[in-house]
Amino acid sequence: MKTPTSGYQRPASLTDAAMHYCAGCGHSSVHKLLAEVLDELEIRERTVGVAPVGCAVFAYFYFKCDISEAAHGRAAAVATGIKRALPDRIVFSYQGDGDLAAIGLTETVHAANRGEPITVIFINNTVYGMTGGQMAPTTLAGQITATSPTGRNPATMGCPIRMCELLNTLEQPYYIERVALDGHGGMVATKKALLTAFQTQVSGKGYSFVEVLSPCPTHFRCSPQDSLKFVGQKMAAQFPVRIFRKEGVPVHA
Amino acid sequence: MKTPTSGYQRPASLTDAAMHYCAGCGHSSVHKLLAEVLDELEIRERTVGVAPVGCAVFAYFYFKCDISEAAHGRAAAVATGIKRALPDRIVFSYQGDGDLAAIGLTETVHAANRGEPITVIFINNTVYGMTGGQMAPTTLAGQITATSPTGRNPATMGCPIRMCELLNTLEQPYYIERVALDGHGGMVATKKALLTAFQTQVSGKGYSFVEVLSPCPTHFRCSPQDSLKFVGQKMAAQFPVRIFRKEGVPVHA
Amino acid sequence: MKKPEAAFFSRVLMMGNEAAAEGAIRAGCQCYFGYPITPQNELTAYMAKHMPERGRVFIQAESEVAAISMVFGASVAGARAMTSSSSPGISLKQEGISYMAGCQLPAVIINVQRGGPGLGSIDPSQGDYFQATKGGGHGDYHIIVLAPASAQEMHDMTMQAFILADQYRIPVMILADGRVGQMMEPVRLYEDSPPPAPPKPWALTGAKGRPPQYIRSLFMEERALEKHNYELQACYRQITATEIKAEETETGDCEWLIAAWGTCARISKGVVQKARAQGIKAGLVRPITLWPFPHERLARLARRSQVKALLVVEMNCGQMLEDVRLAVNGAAPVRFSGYPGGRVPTETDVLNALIELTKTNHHGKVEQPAV
Amino acid sequence: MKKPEAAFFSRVLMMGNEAAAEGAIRAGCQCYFGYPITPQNELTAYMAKHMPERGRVFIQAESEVAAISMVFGASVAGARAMTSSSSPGISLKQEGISYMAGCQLPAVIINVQRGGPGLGSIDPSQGDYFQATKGGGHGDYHIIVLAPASAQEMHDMTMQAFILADQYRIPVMILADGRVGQMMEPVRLYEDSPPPAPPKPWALTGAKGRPPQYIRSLFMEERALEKHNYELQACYRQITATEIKAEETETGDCEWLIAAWGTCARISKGVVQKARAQGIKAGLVRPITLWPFPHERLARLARRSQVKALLVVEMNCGQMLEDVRLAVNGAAPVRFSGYPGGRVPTETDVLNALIELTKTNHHGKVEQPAV
Amino acid sequence: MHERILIAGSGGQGVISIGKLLARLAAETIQHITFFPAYGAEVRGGTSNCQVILSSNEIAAPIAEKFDSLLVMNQQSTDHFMPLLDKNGLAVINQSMCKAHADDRHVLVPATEIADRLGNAKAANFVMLGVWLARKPLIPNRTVENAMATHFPDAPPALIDINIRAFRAGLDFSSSGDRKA
Amino acid sequence: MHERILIAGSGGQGVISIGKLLARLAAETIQHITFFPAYGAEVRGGTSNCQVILSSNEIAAPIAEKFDSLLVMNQQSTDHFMPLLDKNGLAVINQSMCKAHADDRHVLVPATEIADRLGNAKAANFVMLGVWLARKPLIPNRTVENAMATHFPDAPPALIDINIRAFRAGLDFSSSGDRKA
Amino acid sequence: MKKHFRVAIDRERCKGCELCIPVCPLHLLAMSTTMNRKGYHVSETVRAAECLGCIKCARMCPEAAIEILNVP
Amino acid sequence: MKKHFRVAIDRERCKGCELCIPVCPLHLLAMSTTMNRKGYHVSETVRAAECLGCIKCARMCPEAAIEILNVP
Ligand SMILES: Cc1ncc(C[n+]2csc(CCOP(=O)(O)OP(=O)(O)O)c2C)c(N)n1
Ligand SMILES: Cc1ncc(C[n+]2csc(CCOP(=O)(O)OP(=O)(O)O)c2C)c(N)n1
Ligand code: SF4
Ligand code: SF4
Ligand code: SF4
Ligand code: SF4
Ligand code: SF4
Ligand code: SF4
Ligand SMILES: [Mg+2]
Ligand SMILES: [Mg+2]
Repeated sequence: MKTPTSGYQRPASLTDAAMHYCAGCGHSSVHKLLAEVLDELEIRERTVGVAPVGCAVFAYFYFKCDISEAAHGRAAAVATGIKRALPDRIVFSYQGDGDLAAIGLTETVHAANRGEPITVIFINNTVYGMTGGQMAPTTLAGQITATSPTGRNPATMGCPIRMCELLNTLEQPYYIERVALDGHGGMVATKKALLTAFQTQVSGKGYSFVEVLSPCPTHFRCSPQDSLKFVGQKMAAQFPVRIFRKEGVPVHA
Repeated sequence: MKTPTSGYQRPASLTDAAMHYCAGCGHSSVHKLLAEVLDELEIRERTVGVAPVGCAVFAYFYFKCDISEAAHGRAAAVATGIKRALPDRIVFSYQGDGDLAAIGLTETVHAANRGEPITVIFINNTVYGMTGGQMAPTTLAGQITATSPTGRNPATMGCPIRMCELLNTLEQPYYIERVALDGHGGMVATKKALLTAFQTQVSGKGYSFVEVLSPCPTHFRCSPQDSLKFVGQKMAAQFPVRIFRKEGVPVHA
Repeated sequence: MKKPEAAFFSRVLMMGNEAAAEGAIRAGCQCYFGYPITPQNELTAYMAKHMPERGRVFIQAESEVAAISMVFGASVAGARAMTSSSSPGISLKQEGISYMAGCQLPAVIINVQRGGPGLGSIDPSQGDYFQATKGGGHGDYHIIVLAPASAQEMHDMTMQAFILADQYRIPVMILADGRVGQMMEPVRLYEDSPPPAPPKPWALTGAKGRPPQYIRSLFMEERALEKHNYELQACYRQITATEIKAEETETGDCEWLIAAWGTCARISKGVVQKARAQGIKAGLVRPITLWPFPHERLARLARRSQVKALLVVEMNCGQMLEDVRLAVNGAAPVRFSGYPGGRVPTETDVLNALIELTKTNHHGKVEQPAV
Repeated sequence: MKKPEAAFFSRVLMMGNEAAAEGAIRAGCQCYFGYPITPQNELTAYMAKHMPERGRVFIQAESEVAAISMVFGASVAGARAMTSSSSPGISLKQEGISYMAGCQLPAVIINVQRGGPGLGSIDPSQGDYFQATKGGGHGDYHIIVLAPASAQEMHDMTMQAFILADQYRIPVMILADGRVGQMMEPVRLYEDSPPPAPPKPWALTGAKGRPPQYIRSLFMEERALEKHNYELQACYRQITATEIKAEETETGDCEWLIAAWGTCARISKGVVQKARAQGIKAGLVRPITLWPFPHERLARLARRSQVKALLVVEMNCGQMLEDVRLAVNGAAPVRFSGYPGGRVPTETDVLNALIELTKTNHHGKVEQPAV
Repeated sequence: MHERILIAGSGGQGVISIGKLLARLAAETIQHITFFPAYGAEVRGGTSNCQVILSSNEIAAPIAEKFDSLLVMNQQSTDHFMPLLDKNGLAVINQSMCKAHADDRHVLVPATEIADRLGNAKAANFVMLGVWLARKPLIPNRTVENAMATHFPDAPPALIDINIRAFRAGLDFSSSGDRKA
Repeated sequence: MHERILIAGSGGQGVISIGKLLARLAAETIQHITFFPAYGAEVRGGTSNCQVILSSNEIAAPIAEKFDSLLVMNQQSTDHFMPLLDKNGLAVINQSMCKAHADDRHVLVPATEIADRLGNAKAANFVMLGVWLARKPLIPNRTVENAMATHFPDAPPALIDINIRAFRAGLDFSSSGDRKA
Repeated sequence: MKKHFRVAIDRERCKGCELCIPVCPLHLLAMSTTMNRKGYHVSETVRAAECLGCIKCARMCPEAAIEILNVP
Repeated sequence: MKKHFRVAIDRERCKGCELCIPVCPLHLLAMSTTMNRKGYHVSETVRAAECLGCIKCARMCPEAAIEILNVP
């Protein structure tokens, strides 16, 4: 790993394309960190990614690795298909909360349950970013969105789903962690989690899952800086930031 | 409730039709117990059930209450539609493990997460009964089925999914219990669980879920009696029999 | 169908998507189940706001598959129920639609089409005509398909869809496109007094005071499914006999007949005027019901001696084209002018295609789609 | 396509479902993803047993939606991949099929059709013709559709499907029915030496030694989706020009031309002999590729002066009927004899329909489907 | 040669099993064969049947309208399928489970009882097969007996043994000429 | 009267907002109106535009090929849409974001800078609207100002205030006749 | 006063699963050697008069084929 | 020997999210009053020579618009 004193260079695994994300969007941050991981593990040339349907659908414009689209919610199943066909490649899916926890929940759970040796990166930003800020499975209680105009009412719309906790009831996953992009510390933690997840796959250990609590300043309707606060305070209160599964063993809170 | 000394009569909520289930099938048992509950709570005339696609697809021939089919796996969503349209009716779905935990997992989890005030009866018999004994999400490790001819290999086919544990990570469910049809005691426990589940709904408390470990002598390839042993020993070892959620509060093992 | 003299608001500027939502609400839609997708998000958002306000049911479902299943459930319970989506989401609903058709359940489904195939684009398209009219789901079934061309029609047809659905116990689809859905226009809203729903003795509301009943599409008894299919077909014949709708513009003396639906019909209407200004005797026939399709009307028009050729205009690669050719059945040449992949043609595009058509030598031979 | 002289086994009695599975294996299918459904379960079970034995990939997916998505992934990675299901499950795959078409991904999809709509029955049917050939998914796309009529053809066509899929980068569907799938017949198996797959430079295998690449069906750049659609259409035209297949029986002098596919074609073959024995000059044309459809062949046959009328025979309410009418285009009357809801007609059923046809007075008017 | 056979009974009576066995064994000598099973919705119980066509010529329509042989194992099947027996056809009827009048075309055999006496009522299907094969020797008896083990690889030896004895009992029954039993 | 207007810029510049506002206000007096928005894939950034047609006659094709008015807010939009300006049309160009030659048909206005100076660069759209409305007084100025609060109910008062001031700055800019700014 | 019970087994509903047999504390049930119309060997009572009315057998029967009636 | 660093901010990549500003321990970054071509006010360095090379700003930047280069 680079030491601070060696400076910082734009990761080689990123293309030159300007990312289309809003200013301060967590997708940009995670893309950057993911590219750093591809660089550091030197796996860019043997990695195949799966982009979601969501704000990150254009991920293939930003990474210098092979990337496939998937139908909305099906990234884990598509990644399964790729990994089974090419077991020695590094395969990841990159998915939003609508994609992974709503329409694609079945595919998410079953890929984890089979212990597919893939890496799933889950961007939890509490909303459907791309379609204009609708309620997501992870929207907080009381949070106002385009489809919960008076705030999410848990009694009729449910409570925010905690995917790490849910997946942790399965036996096969090898590594599950939730991190929060809530500032500089969050960037460091997220990077570390992504690194661990890919290392898990590189060393053939099994399924890895990283949930990133991620800012969406546009639909949080606040500044990027305040978005980080929302992530670190409001979101982290509902979604505990910790390791849930380590080396195949559940870690209790 | 009837006291033993008052004898036993065929539940009034059952029709006269002979059930098509195999001898010793758990579906028959649960139908009978469910009918008893409809009788005892006097809710038959305001109950609407949803039948699965699975061996129990013909449930509507056996109950003297209104019952709708649903597409494979969608019973919880169909039940949601019915309950939302008719909030004062008692609505239940009755589903197999393929239906509920494979193709219909998303609908299952999200109905539970919204806390839909319905009752979900989950017949876990470790196989796809109706289609000829294929592997189900709940098939035990090593268990031989039509699609796991050398036994379920957890490394490639996953481990049996424990639905109660998975649903128990959600906040809204009010009552979750797993029982086992492993003999006379199991019959009594199952009846009690069904009664609690429907009482939960009748008193407007919320979502209730009963998982019944259930014999399928045909695909277990053994006698009905040995099937009960399989349920009580092999299945119960993988799927702990207990209450998971009581009055909205998680119960820890 | 009730069309009140004095509308509640005289004029409101509304998006087609919103006009449809408000139409549903005024038609007495009791339950709406949707899942976000562009370009119909305004519809879902409108329902999210206004259904709960009125004590009605709104659920943002976990997927399109769940949404159509919830519609199924609400319809089973006798409620007026609706869902809306756009092309990929509508594909996911195909199994559910087939089930509803099989179970003879009324419901309204709105498809605000976008470019395809696959994820395609979010631009307007008419690429789902086949899916809607021929049955994207499995088995022999039909649903009624209405094609609006304005925000006003989004409003009107959505209301009408509920009435047709209940009358025939059939799913009704509004096959709009991103253009009609996203465009804002002044809309005259209906009075807010829902047309009464017919009695629904088949609905599952609990077996109180009557024998228990069930709703199913599985028919395993010998030849029962065959019989059920014949019953469905009889219903489809009745709808075909009574519910076909089409609109004609300047067809009286026309030599060049444009056939177009939805947005393309509206554009073609402008083209007819422009063509006539240039001395080309153009006319337009616009199917309003895509299923049942106005085969006879088309056939009659095509057989008129002065009609030299037809031009089918669609934002796709030639789909209604097949129904037009089936109707015309060789009586006149049929040409195609298609705009796939989210492109909306301009009047000039269509006018040029028409002018080219008038220059072609026609000897009764029907051309294959040229796309 | 390789059809070896000396087959590995001379004759094996096999179910159509198993013959297809073995065909896939011998075609070098590397990945199979399925979900149980009657009447195709034997296919999935066969793959469950034999794919892992050979070190290949078998997954019982969690649903049909997951299965087609896994096929998508395996195809993205350049593998020969397949899934199979029956009608309701195929409806669930429509979004995925549209995506694969949009992404130009090769794959083989087997539909062993059962009665519909909805849950229908588990009896054989041909009710999914429209869905398969017109596009059950959204947007303008086609997939190649092959219609087997015997266990042998289940074997042969499945192998051929992989070759076509790779050649044109297109999903290929085997549109069988429960009868063909469940029937056991002696089958000559191909040599177990898979036809080589063409190079797949587009596949995502990691960007080693080449620039990174991607697979997508989303085209948001201006007019990019339109252009993409024209490219797809160009591919479809090429397939139409080269891959149409149909079989004729006794058409040389026939006056009464039966058109039928799959199981109905096989039954109709018997009927042709019986009819001729009674002095009725019957003939049969059997489309083998349903898409691309043999429109020209049908048109040529129908235009022959001695042909008095056509009889379309299907186990549905009239689906291929539309393609036949489009092809015939008014040149001869077209009648329909349909068997929906899981009913398989007997030779007598079809013969009676034919005899009735010969008794009808035909004055060039095309009859509407009589179902 | 063109023999159209229909075997019918309730699910669990093994009608599909013996149909398949018959087809497989016939395939060793007969050129054209189709076998078609029809299940009810029920895994056990309900009705199921299968059609086997054996022919020296290509089989165009793989669906027979009349049958040369009927093996019917329960009442429902008998009622349903007897009308489809060709006028020169042969019906073997499981008398244990159904009422039918014996005439020249009918062989009544108490197959379930015979099998029950041998230790497993479910072997009745093999009794039926034996009776039929004795009348229509399209396959050598030995072929059938030899095939039992290979064709039912999952069956325990004891069951195979009962099946073989049931089959022989069928053959014997037929040759004893006792049609009323 | 038949006025075809196109407003274009990047996502986040509020082109859809002012188009919608314009359409709504026009609807109070003008009989036939269509408004059509076109978004890019990006929630913020990227390009977006909308077309507004105001007409005293029925609008058949709701899609214009040439425009009587263009309001273009960034370079990309200018390059893309200027060719669609009718020969008698009027273009209002946000000079802060793009280069274009002023001629009789073009009004160059440093809208973003003006708005930035007023406290929020994002109010540039209202500057543009003001400039345009001064030239094409199809709606009374007061109507626009009065509508601000009702049409943007979620906007904080301070923002509404800046918007109104930006709008007025646009009106003034136009009347000052300073096309080069 | 000791209650008396009658065990009524519906022969045609019985599928011969034998689950009722072992649960009877008094071993009052056994499989018949005869078959019902569907071909199942059915359960029948032996020493019926001894029945305690504990309804264990009835509770156990999946088919609700057993009724336990009070004999007054 | 003290290392020297150069902070290179790609003006055209910067979206003006301001996330880099508060993380710099020495407050070396501030928002410019000028806009880039996309209309974003961008981040720029003040007292650039003081940079410690801690790369906190670069780590924080979502757009990877900041590079910290060693100045030999
Ligand atoms: C089948 C289908 N349904 C719906 C959509 C519309 N859609 C596009 S992105 C999206 C959700 C995006 O939300 P999320 O997954 O949370 O990603 P984010 O944009 O927040 O990163 C939806 C519903 C679609 N493209 N396909
Ligand atoms: C969409 C769809 N996929 C598959 C099927 C076939 N199918 C019918 S029942 C069933 C599974 C039944 O298993 P389970 O839910 O465990 O119920 P059981 O029969 O074991 O009670 C399946 C896959 C179907 N009818 N529809
Ligand atoms: S909408 Fe939200 S998630 Fe999407 S790009 Fe903008 S900030 Fe990111
Ligand atoms: S197959 Fe299994 S689940 Fe189905 S009826 Fe028979 S015993 Fe019951
Ligand atoms: S009621 Fe009790 S005692 Fe009587 S037969 Fe049944 S189990 Fe035996
Ligand atoms: S439990 Fe019921 S079905 Fe089983 S043997 Fe006893 S009486 Fe018969
Ligand atoms: S590297 Fe550290 S010291 Fe230098 S500008 Fe960035 S944050 Fe400040
Ligand atoms: S963090 Fe990056 S994008 Fe944000 S202001 Fe700083 S340099 Fe610009
Ligand atoms: Mg999100
Ligand atoms: Mg099961």
